Amino acid sequence: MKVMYFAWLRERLNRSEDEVSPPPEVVTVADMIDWLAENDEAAGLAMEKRSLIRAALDEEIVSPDTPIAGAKTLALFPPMTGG
Amino acid sequence: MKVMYFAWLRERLNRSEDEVSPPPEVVTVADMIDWLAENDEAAGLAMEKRSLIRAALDEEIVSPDTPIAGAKTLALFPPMTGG
Amino acid sequence: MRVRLQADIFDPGAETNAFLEEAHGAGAAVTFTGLVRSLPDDPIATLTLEHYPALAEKQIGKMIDEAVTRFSLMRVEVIHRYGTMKPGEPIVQVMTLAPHRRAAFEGAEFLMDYLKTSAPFWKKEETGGSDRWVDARAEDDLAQERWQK
Amino acid sequence: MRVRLQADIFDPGAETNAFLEEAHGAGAAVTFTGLVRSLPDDPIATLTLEHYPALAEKQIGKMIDEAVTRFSLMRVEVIHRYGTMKPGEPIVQVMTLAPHRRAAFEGAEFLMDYLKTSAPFWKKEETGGSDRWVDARAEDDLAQERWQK
Repeated sequence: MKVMYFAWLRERLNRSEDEVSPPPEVVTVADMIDWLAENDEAAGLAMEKRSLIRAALDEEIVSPDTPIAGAKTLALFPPMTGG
Repeated sequence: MKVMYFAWLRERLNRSEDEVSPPPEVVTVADMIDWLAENDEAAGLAMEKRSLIRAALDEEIVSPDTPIAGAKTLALFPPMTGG
Repeated sequence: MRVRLQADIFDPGAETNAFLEEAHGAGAAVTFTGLVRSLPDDPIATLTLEHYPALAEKQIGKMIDEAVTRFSLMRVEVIHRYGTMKPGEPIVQVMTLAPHRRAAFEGAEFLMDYLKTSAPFWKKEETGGSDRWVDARAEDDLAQERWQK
Repeated sequence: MRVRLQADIFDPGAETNAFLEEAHGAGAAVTFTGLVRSLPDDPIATLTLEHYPALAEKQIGKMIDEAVTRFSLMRVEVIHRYGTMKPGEPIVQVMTLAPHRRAAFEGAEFLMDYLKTSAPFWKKEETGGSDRWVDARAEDDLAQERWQK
């Protein structure tokens, strides 16, 4: 599965994406964020405030409890500031 | 005193202004409209529905109870449809 | 020049660009353009606007002062035509400039609501053979009243 | 084309004129232009917008569909830039066309409120030596929430 990062999340991780293979107990978007944070110190620090992390699954904005099964791309990013 | 007419009021009277000298008992804008209506059949018909007549005294929109003393110009017109 | 009354047609986009040239660091600009409407179920041939020039200029000037104070606008411009125009042509344009979008939107809406009910213009629609003076709409009175404090 | 995402600067007035070319007999057009702000007490050198292209196009498309249905708009266009831009330059432009003014204004405000909170763009201000990512504003969340039925 591809994980994309944007804005300050991308800057703090110093990369714009990862290719990951989470274990089967990682079921939801929230699980995935926890798993990424546990396995990478930079990710752990950057995503410490979970309330500041938004997610899109296969180009669809989703809530943290959304299951990731079958999705090809997860994007993680701060609150949007468009317009 | 000059009285100006606009829009369908001007069309129904077939003139855009009058020069008038109302008697002293004509005190307010409403009195003036009554006096004009009494002294001219076309004006009487055109201004029959008083609620459709708006007024401006010396380029200031006013209510019917405004005194006309000292004013040079009274404009009478239907509800405005600008914009 | 904050108020311009003219018979000639104007170029909506060129007016917006000229207005934006002095943007003073603002973040938001709104342009409202009113066009001569002609919908399939209510087609018109031409629209003629009669106006009372001196009063129109004065009334619109007052509305602009009120809008600038009330919404802290950085700049406002109003262009209003009179005379005869064809469907699709611009009749009126209101432009507002503000630090943030809410003020720019509200300022433009406020001005349009006031122009509809309190600027001395009268519209006459010519449809084929017959002419008719456009009635004031109760809806426009209500729209104006909502701004009254 | 209802959504245009581009790095290049655009000409606000020319876009409005192109939009108005197919006015379909409409009576009201609103153009909102968002500019790179730089106020005296908070000057910036440049603004950079990062975005997620595929999601941005999809999200804005959805917002437009919703606005068209909700306000019975005749036409909508959204232009949104990304990349680095200077103070005074346009960032975003929303254009709406409707039979009457209320719908054109509300449609444009609705779209701007949604773009602020739900379009995947992230703003970074460069002020002299230092950079800072612009925080999402609670005010923008509230502005968006007022449209929720």
